[in-house]
Amino acid sequence: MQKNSLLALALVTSLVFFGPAAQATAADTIKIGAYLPMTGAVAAYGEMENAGIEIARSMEPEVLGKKIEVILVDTKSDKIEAANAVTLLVEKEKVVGILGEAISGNTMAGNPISEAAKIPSVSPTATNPLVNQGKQYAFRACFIDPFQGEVAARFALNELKAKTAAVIIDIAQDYCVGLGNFFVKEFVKNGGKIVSTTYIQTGDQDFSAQLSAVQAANPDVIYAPNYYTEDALMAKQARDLGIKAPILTGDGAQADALIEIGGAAVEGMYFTGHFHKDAATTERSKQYIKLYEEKFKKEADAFGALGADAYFLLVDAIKRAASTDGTKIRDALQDTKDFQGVSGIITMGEDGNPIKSMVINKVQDGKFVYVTTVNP
Amino acid sequence: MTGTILFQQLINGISLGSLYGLVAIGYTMVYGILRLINFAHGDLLMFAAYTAIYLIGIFTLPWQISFPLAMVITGLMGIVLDRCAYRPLRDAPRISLLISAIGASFLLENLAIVIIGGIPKGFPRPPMFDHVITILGVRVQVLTLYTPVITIVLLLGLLYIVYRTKVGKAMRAASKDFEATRLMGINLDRVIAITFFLGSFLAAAGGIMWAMKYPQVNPFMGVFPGLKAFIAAVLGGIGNIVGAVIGGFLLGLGEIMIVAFFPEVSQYKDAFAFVILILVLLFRPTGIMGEPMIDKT
Amino acid sequence: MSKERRNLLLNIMGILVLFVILYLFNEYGTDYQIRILNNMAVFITLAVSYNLVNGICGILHLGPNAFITIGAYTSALLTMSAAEKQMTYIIVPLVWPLNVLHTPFVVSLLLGGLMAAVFAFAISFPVFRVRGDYLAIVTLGFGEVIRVLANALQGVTNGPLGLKGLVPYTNLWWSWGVAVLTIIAITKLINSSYGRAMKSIREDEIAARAMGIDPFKHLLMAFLISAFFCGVAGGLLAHLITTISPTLFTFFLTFNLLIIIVVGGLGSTTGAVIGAALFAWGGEALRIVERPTDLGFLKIPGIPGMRMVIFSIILMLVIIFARRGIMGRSEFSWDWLLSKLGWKEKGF
Amino acid sequence: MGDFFQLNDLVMQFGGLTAVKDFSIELQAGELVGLIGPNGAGKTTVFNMITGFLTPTSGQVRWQGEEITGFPVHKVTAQGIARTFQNIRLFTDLTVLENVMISFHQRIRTFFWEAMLGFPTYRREEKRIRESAMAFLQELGLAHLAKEKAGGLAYGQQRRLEIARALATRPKLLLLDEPAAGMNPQETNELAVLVRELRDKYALTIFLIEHDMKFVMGLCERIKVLDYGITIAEGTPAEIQSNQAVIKAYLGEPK
Repeated sequence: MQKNSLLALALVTSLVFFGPAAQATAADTIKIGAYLPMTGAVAAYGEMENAGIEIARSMEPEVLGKKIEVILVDTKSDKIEAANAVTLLVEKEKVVGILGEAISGNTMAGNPISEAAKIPSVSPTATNPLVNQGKQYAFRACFIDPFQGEVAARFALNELKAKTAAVIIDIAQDYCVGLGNFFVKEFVKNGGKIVSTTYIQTGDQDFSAQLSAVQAANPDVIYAPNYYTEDALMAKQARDLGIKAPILTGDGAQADALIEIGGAAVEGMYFTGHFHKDAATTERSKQYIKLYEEKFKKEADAFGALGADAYFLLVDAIKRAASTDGTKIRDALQDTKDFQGVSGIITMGEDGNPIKSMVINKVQDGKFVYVTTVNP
Repeated sequence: MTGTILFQQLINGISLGSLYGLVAIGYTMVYGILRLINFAHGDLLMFAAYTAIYLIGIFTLPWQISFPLAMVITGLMGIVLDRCAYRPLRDAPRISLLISAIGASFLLENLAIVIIGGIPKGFPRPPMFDHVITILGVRVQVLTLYTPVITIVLLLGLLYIVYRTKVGKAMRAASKDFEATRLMGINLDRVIAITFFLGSFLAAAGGIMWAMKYPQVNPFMGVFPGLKAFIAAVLGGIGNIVGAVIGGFLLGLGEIMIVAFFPEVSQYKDAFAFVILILVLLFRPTGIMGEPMIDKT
Repeated sequence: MSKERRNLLLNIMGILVLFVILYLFNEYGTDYQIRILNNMAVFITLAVSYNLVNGICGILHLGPNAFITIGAYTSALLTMSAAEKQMTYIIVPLVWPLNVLHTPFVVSLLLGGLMAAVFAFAISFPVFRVRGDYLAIVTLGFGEVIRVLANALQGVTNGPLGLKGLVPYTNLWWSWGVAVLTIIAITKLINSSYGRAMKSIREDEIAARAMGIDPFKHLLMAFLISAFFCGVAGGLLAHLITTISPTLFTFFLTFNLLIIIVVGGLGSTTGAVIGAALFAWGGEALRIVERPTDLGFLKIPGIPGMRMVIFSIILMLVIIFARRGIMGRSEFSWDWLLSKLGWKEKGF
Repeated sequence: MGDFFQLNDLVMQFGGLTAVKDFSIELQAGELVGLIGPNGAGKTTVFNMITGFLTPTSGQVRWQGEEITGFPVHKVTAQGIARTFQNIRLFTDLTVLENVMISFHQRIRTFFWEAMLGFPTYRREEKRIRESAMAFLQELGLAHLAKEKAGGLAYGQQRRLEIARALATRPKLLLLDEPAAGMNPQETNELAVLVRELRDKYALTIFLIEHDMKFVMGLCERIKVLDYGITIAEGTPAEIQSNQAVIKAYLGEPK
């Protein structure tokens, strides 16, 4: 019996696999692919960025007189799946451009494939400097880690008047390791002193041991460039322990959930980041924020904003290229200059990394408030 | 390292360890009877936390009602889990049961993603647990103090059920000799259902306290605590309830102390948990409280 | 014609047919199909070698991700160009001599397998000191230790930043070539006296010892061979997706492999192959459920995550209705196929 | 003389419990000796100490002039001491033939990679093993079942397969743990004949545990009686039958 059912199973799956692609491409749409982690360990980022992309598409649903169709493919937060996903988008869906992935490791798995197919891709939040190295068709909407780490170091020295710093790094995230290391380099170079370096791991929920070491070192500032889940818990525990030093972190921590989880403990936390709605100078960002808050009934976050910017950058390039040819879109993306994005005014750098101003935010009265802008 | 910091770490370690222990009990009880590593057990933490959130948020119940209610609902969920995923496999190879458990774990996590979404939610911390007190110059959140107390109370309650009631007797009989117990005319399915209820009920208690301590609820929140609790159960000698709690305390204390004494190696912390486990098993191959394996010929 | 010669002939023909099919895909198939076929071959290699330990020796080993990690990093570091290495290690430079070593792909694969086997040897003493679920947790532990090390030893692995820019050497010939070789070698081993000894340990370790079988020696042998092939497959995987980082090798990878071999039928190489093929296919085929569908009168929006929900449900149903997996412990044989096709009577 | 096989003052303690106390025996090559005693007397424990499953608390196991106390089980087997089990322990999911072939593995001369690469040396050896294994099955009347799963055999056949498997390790000393348990009188008689035949054909020394007194008395040349771990009698079947201590130990079990 088992062997018969086996044959049937093989037959069915082969039909699914080798069968003709179900969807016929309608001539009046332009397809953009999005590969995002909708399930798996970093599903939250995928969900937030997809929300941003949805809003962006409702703002600009058409290009070159055709309707834009965004084809979302899940990567399960996994590299193998990310590579499968991009191949699927390129081959089966014949997309003209690609958005994604949310994290750098998966983007590095997807980029070589879109590169080989000469399809431009824009990642909303892959901040690892390695992502675009040596790639012609890979772009992103976010800063790279070294820039953010350096800005944070200068802000700590100049604005917070810190002479000593403690660094707490999530060892499992390339983003956190990148920011942390470049912060340390810049901070030390400009006369600061690192008094404590401790490590955590994504998924850790107890930081009391690390924080006690920080407490013993008594630093002027704590630099904890980690994601919001860890940072919120860490801040909570730090304040419970009576640590009063200001906490400085990166854009990965700036999400509503940080305040929801951290409550009073995250008051006064500083962020280097892409986006604040009070710093929103462009028409596009004002409209985006309005639509986002109407639809999701919560404050717009940076992940969503960058997802939207990735979409806008790509659509703008298609518009300027006046073509769906990959190479022409790529050239147009590279030529992006003073683009009025959601997260600021964007000019595309040589290497596919955007040059844009950075905002410093802080939490005040349970809200992210804008502090200052650092220009590139 | 000063005395206060040591004291601080001790409290932290005991608090974390008691949470591991609570969750480990469920692993160990199910293992005792079914010889099953219930990989879906950790996900019950997540289930309990979300249930509590929605009971408070949607049904606007006070926490005094919603927390116990969430624990009962999670206990029932444990029974459902057994009924759907494990009972059909009662006399199947153990490994099939294990795969069913992994499948159930994936299902719970992904259902949470589909229904609730992957973005973490905060967890309400009732004021009773929220304030901070100072003992011997150390600032301690009262929740940290309540956690081990609640764990011990629940453990004593469980031990009472296991050693002083008829159901408990049946449980112990089943874990000694499954077949013989079945032959003696005891309704094993009922005994197993009750075991799952109790284990899940305790996991829910662990989950809710976990969510209060680390107020960040997402579909995968149970994975790491589940894994750690499993290690604790093995460390204590899997199948042994008291061992599970002892294993939990040891693991919690060990993890905290390693980082506290050697902050420069904190990046290896997770490896240390396993290295300790491996070392313990080298000298006691069946855990601290486990009965030694005897070659039966 | 003797049965042995007939089977040999049919085996050779089977392999030829397989490679003709691969050739056709290589020439006329889409990249998407080729990618899935590559994934399939890598998973087949992994599953077949993992099955040697779990299915044939009957021990619950939960650490193949450690071997895959070691194979992948070793192989990747040996094929990356010096320039690429310099660009990649932006925080801590790569240690000597890894920064200058460079070998051809095939050598890197072999060394990857070898390093994995060396590591397996190093951990064998604590691993085989315990049995049953204790062994499971010890091996799981070593898997996690390796992942932690991969994150922490930035001078070797580049930490969480990972490696990228690997040359995509892995093509259908490499992946399927290795898969076929693995299947042949491991099948021969399983059917040999050594394989019988391993099975006897699975069936009854005490009786096996009394018959003069040294369990440690044979478990170790299976463990090392399995580690070697897992390491090679790790190298293939690295050069297939051209980038690796520690997140690729969590215990979820182990769980996936365990699912593959149990659903296929624990102890059956055929089952491992079928399980791996279904896994690589099925995961992609199930994407359909997440596509928005337009039934004309009704539009169903795509629900992200449905794929994994359906996957879990299918997994549980398969295991509940086929408790010993698709194949049980039986293996594919030409006899069975020929009699199914009704050719046996015709003198084959 | 005297250095074929000796047990000197073997003691086995589990925690505070003494399972076997000061057990000594000397076997001559070619002897057929029985070990009897009520349930729980420590008989199987003696076997386990000989074969290495248990390391005696004190005392010596001497084999052909050398001490082998505490050797790992497989090394004891390699020395030429084989055993069967009281509660049959076959490799149930393997075929009858495979069960016997496994016993040849300890003497295999080819390496695993020769098997993996399908070397002719390996194939020749495999063929030789298969043929020898078949010969043992023939001997025990199991040849027609060679391709059946061992778990599917009838009880008496399983017992015989255990003996075939033990024989295939080429022992000089064969330990049989209750070989007649569960057999009907006719099967028991056949077994007695078979055991004697095998002893003569393979020049075996046989040491066996058995509850069936008729079987033991008819078969063994010498018998040792254990009760609560202590040797209470030793002698020929006739001597044992009239021994008062033995009768007392077996009171209520007048077989």
